[in-house]
Amino acid sequence: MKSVAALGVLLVALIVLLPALSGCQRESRGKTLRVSLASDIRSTQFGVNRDENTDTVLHHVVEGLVAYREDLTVGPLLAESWEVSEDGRSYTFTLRPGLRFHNGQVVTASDVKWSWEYLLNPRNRWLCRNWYDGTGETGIRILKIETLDEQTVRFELTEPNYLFLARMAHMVCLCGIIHRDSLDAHGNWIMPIGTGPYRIVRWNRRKSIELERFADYQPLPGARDGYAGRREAFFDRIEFLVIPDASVAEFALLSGSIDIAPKMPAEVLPALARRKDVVPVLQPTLNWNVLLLQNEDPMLSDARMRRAIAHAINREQVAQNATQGLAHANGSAVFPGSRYDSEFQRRVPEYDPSKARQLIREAGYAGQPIRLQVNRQFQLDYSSAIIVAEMLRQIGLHVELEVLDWATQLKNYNTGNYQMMSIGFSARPDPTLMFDIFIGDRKKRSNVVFSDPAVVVKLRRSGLVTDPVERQRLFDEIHAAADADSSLIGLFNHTILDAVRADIINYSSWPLARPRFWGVSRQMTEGGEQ
Amino acid sequence: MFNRFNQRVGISLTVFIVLLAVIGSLYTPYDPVAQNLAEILQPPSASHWFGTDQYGRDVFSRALSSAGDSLMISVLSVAIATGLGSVTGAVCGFFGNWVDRLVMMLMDAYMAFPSLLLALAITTMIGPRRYGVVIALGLTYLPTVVRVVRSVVLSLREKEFVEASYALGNTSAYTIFRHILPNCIGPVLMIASSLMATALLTESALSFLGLGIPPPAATWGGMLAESKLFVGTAIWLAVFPGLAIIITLLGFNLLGDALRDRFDPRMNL
Amino acid sequence: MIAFVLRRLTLAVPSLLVAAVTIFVLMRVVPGDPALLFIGDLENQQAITEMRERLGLGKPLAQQFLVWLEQMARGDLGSSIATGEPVSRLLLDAFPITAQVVLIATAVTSLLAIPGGILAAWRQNTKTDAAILTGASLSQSIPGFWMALALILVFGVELGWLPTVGHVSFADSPHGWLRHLLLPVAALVLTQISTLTRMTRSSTIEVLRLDYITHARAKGLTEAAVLYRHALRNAFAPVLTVLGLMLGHLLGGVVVIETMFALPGLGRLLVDAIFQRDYPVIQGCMLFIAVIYTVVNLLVDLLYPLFDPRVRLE
Amino acid sequence: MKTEAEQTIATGNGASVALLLEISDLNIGFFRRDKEVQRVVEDFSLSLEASEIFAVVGESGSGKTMVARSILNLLPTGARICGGAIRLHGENLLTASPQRMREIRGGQIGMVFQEPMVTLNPSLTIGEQMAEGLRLHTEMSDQEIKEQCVEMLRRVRVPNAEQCLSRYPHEFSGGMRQRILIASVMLLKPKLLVADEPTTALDVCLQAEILDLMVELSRENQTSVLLISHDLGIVERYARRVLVMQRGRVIETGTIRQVLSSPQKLYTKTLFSFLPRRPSENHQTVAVGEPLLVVRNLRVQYVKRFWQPWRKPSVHQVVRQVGLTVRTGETVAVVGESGSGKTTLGRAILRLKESAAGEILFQGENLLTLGSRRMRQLRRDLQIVFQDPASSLDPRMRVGDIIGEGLRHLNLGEKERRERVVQTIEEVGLPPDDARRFPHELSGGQRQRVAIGRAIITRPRLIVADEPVSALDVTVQARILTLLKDLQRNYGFSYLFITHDLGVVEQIADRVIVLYRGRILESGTRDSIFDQPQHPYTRRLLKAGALITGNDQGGFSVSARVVAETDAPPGTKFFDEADGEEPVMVEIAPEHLVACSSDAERTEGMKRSVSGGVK
Repeated sequence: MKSVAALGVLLVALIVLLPALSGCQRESRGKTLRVSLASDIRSTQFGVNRDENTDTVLHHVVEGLVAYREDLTVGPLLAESWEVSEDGRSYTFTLRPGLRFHNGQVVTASDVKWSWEYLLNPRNRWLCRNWYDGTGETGIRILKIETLDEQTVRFELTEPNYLFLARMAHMVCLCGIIHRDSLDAHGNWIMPIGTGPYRIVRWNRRKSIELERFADYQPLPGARDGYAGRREAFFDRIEFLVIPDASVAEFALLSGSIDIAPKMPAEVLPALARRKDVVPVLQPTLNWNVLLLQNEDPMLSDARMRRAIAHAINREQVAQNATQGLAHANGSAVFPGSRYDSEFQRRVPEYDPSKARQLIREAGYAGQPIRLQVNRQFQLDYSSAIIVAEMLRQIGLHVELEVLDWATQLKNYNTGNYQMMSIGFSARPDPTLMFDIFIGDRKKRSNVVFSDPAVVVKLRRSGLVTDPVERQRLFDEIHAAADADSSLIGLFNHTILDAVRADIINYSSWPLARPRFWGVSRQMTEGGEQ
Repeated sequence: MFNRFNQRVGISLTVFIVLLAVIGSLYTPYDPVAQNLAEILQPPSASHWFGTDQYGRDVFSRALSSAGDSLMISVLSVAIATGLGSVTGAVCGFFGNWVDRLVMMLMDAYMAFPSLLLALAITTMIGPRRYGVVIALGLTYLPTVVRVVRSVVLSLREKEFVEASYALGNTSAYTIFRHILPNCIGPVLMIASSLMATALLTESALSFLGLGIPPPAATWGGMLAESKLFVGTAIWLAVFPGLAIIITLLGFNLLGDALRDRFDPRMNL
Repeated sequence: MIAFVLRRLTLAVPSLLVAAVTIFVLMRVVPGDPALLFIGDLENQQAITEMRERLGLGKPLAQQFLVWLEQMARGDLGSSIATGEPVSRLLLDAFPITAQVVLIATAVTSLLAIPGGILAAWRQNTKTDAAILTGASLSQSIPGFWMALALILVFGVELGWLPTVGHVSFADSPHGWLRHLLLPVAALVLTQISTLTRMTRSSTIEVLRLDYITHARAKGLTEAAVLYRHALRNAFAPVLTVLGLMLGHLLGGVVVIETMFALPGLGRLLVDAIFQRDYPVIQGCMLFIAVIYTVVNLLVDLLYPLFDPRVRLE
Repeated sequence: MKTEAEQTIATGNGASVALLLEISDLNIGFFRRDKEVQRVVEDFSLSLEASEIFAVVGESGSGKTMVARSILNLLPTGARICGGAIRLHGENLLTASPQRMREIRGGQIGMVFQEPMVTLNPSLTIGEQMAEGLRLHTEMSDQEIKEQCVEMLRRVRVPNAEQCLSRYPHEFSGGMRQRILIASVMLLKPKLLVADEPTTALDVCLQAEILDLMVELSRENQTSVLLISHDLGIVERYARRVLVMQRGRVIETGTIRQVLSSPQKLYTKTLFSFLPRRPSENHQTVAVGEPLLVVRNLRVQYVKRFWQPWRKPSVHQVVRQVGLTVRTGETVAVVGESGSGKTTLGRAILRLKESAAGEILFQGENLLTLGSRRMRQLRRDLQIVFQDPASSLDPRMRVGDIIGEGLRHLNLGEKERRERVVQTIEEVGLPPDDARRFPHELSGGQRQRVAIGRAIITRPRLIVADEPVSALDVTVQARILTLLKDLQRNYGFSYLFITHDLGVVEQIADRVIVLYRGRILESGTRDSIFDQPQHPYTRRLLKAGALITGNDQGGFSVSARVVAETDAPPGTKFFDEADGEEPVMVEIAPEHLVACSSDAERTEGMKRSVSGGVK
């Protein structure tokens, strides 16, 4: 039979081919860094159509005037230095000399002015415009931007604001300085012509993004430091491969298809630890997992119920078990060990099941079901919910887990449509911004859980004042009030796990948990380090 | 002879699994949802036959107690599909008028989507509640059942015993219920058993995509999907639910084969 | 034949329209808000409102549907909310990847399953038959992602022979293309092979019972000639139908395989779009899948008379 | 007797003829898991001379087909030869290598099967299938092969032989396919032709043509024929010697004349005596009752609609302007070939099929205009027995329930109902225990009894019997016919008996209606139709069947019917469809009507007694 013969030929061909195929090495492996990316970038238009992945890639391409350091202070990037006027209303930035765009043009003060005006133009739909034009809640309004000379540019605000630089350096809203030629003649976006150590050379949608080293890049002196500091590119190319599933990324790393798999779930840590050819890179971050309680729910509006839940949860245990022992409990929006950490911030309801039982008895709880919403897209939200649910069951609460897809949960989060919710907040570099996530005027924002007007006023004030002592006092008071209310139960800060092949050197993470691939290189088996 | 052997294996496996489900609903060595954070990821041992998972839950107890949920999903979803589908298919096939054409057009449109994608869309809509998955799978398999029953009825309709029934003065409704539907039981059982296998597979694929039924209820598919992060370190988390699925599917498939041999050697799906 | 094609296409239109309405309504009933998802952690309520307006999400459902329908009539599937890419472009990028995997896998499956099925039928009720059937039952009983996982672990991680993720286009490197496709194709073959083997087996058994097979033997033909010339062609017609249905469905996306091997195919495009509530992409994808299914089945119907001359295209 | 290759036997003529095929002590059994479960052929012996036509006769299950297949070693799976020898020219085929066996198949021994519809491969062209054998057994070039095929097709009178080669089997009718099959087998000039019921599936007129052709060809090529058949008429006409089989054993063998005229064994006698023929006792030719059913101008048609809205639906007339009368207590037979519309007519009368026009008066009520409720009430008086008892009985119901189902619409108590069922089961000759069995547990004849029981339980006035015995063996057939007759005698209902079998008609009918392509060509009493057939079609039909008569020694003789030519009534000619004119029924004798059309050549004045419709 002919088909049988054909089959035979095919099998033989496969057997002959397979070793041949596997014996072959990737040509340009040494000079290319391959990194997994959980989803494709949204666009190359930072701040307009973006998500975390998009930011991660574009921070290699486009740079702002300032950026966060690893100690969460703001450091210079394109700016060499800046001065704040006496009244705190004007900021004057001096650019580093000799900087060039990817197209070879020199970076001047007028490029800065042009870029900012482009971003602030409503026509261009920059999502962070309301941070700077007075329409948002930040209280910042840029009155004007003027160039003083080739190297100097001045921003004038309507009123002083402590958070202006913090906003400007905020990684989710990259205030990138780009060349005019990023746009076409009609003002439509083509591709960012930035100043970063890499530039985009190829974007295979939903598959990969390839960056190429920018030869004329002028790194800052010193060491790598957060998004600021020395950004020196050692790899000729970086290839971001879109790998949506974490375990698939894990296998890709183990099989050597990729070099770095950032943000792996903690569950794979034991598997990584067992292998010699991969190294886990661990980094505590500001990302914060919490439990939200809807205080407008008939049952949970009773503060005793919320308090009972707070007492029923062994936060340290949750932190340990949800993260394979990587994280520790944190009940406060202030990051432990950060500048505004204090003894007061560490105060949370102690784990006390008997007290919890007593409280729910007092509140007259009679076994009504309580639904705990969670998703499966974010592994930590899910595993903490599983553990929390079991702890609450221990004190006699009838908790039902409601596993939604992320889109649905986000919608519910935003409209307040839930009883309990396990959710994680991404890092905000300043405590004011962190508290701001869940404290505010509910009439304006339906996703906040705590709206005591006095506390809201304190929070607003904490963003305006510049005195650290005063800010510390405000943060302590806010935390105490929020904690007493117990509508939000802070669980822990993530420890991020980036999995890295052993031959990659000098890769590290930082508290804001954005992977950076400058300063990273490969240990070469022959020919030494590049 | 081989078929008879297969038939026996299929029936015994199915009975075995159903027994497991019954036992699992009555008794498990440990509370399947109770977490013991002091004993996480223990390999199989005398006290934990199948080891423990990342929350220190006993995998054997979980596998045993999920038998019920796993089977419930397959059985209920297939029950929905066959229940609705048989009546729709019978009515369409028997009368073959504009209702038939309309329904078949709908079913054609429906059939155009791969079942996993359809189940996924419906699950997203209903939300991954326990019955959400059941309804999604049930609706997904509806067109298959409708088509099979319709074609069976189409051929039954031409049989002389249907004419004989009319000749005796029986009404259409009586004829459908007394003569047509009882003769559909065989093919429907046959397709039901193969759909139950498919349902179990689709459920595990849905779990894999993060849309399985929510805890504390657990299915083997869900356990398997959750285990994929541990394949490097705690392989027992994957092996036991995986084996359970394979055994059940083998049982269902062989049972389906037996029914096929018994009722209609020509029908293949 | 042209008349037949035209007729089939005309008949497909109402079905597709029904599919379109269903998809549209289904997706809009799903809770979730694309604007919220896309603006996400920026907390910019004003931008969210603006975006909703721009996407027309505030309008009544019927009106949104009409807008979409009118767009489609112009051949415009709209643009992705997530990336702003035209949906047609996304489809054209994603489909070839799915198609490559599926077509190669289907070809390999057929090459293995059809001779296997015929062999089992010819040796019905022998050990060969039992072995083939048992193999088929087993492969049918293993969840797809589990099969893929096993392949990845063995060939990718342990042996390190083959890459486990991604896709390389043939034009870039034929060699890389093949290497990247081997595992996904193998996984798909293993999950699909049983259906086809069983189908071929039972349809061949049926044909072998018929008088013309005895007649062919009575002419003095060898067994191979009897099987190849007389049995295969007749047994293949029903197999072709199953093959068509299978292909039609697989081409619509092999989500699990695409996920396990990080292939940016059609299934993954749709799943991601569903998770992101990217309505235009969901609608475009679903409709595209329905069209593919229709076209594949039309092709099967056109091929059918080659194997069964009794069937006429009417 | 069973040794050397060149052994000869003395024949009737005293000449010595070489033995072609010799089967000795052949045993065939069915095996399951290497264990014999049933012996289907036992100690079978047969010897066949060159150029001889030899017939094997037997009822279904007698093992005759097994013997035929074993010669080519083509037994179905599970069946195995477990003893004996089959020698072709002295060479034992049972020990031949597969290679040698393939040379013999087709080349030395050809085989023709029963069902022409499934013996040709539907996916290969006629040419490919015919050439296959030649390519295998000869060394002809493709061109020669083609020429040979065309010539052979011409020889079997297939029109357009050349184009035929590139066409597919489904494009031909059953008769044509059988011709093609014979052509492709005889093309190889085999020494032996095994013909297993070669014409059973064909219409009666075609049977003779095909067999004549087959015999002609085998004479030309000096091929011996082993003819397997259940039809004595055929056997008598073509074979010289015959062998009677029952349950795997040889009952009797000898020359056909011997066996027929003086059968030795009881089984042979019973078999022959059960062949349908005209009852010898004086039959009452005209029924006495009142008209029970009167059908006028009934028309049934199939309408095929097209998907294009602008195309007119095509209409196919199945029953055209048929009129007939059935009187109480009378049996009216409707005879016709397949496709004549006789089955449709039966169903239309019971309103199981839609009629397009006409009226059906049952006891004065027009069934076609009745409401569905009244129609359902009337159905207890109108019953039907179908051809295939396997498909007419619901496989999921027990026999008792099937028989009793008709009682649902009668006002009977539970007890009466049960009694009636028991009584009916007894009446149709089934043991009472059968009430609890399922149809598939019964034999064909038993099933037909159940079907008859279901029909008679409501004591109907009219039973439409649609080929009720044609799927049954001769002996069973005779018993069922007797049962039907007995029941009629007891309950006095009328039969509308639909059949293609003239023997059955002759045996059971009071009056006969000849149907051809949806039209009645002739109708009359049984005797007048059989003794004075008028229409050429009726005559052709009668000539094709054999006439069986008993002799004094308890034996039988089979002869062809002698049918005299007759002229059409003056002024008319017998209706012929080709004339394109609608027929009129002309009464040429009391109750005897023939379809005629006017003959313009004859004078107007001679037109006589032309009346439309029946009676």
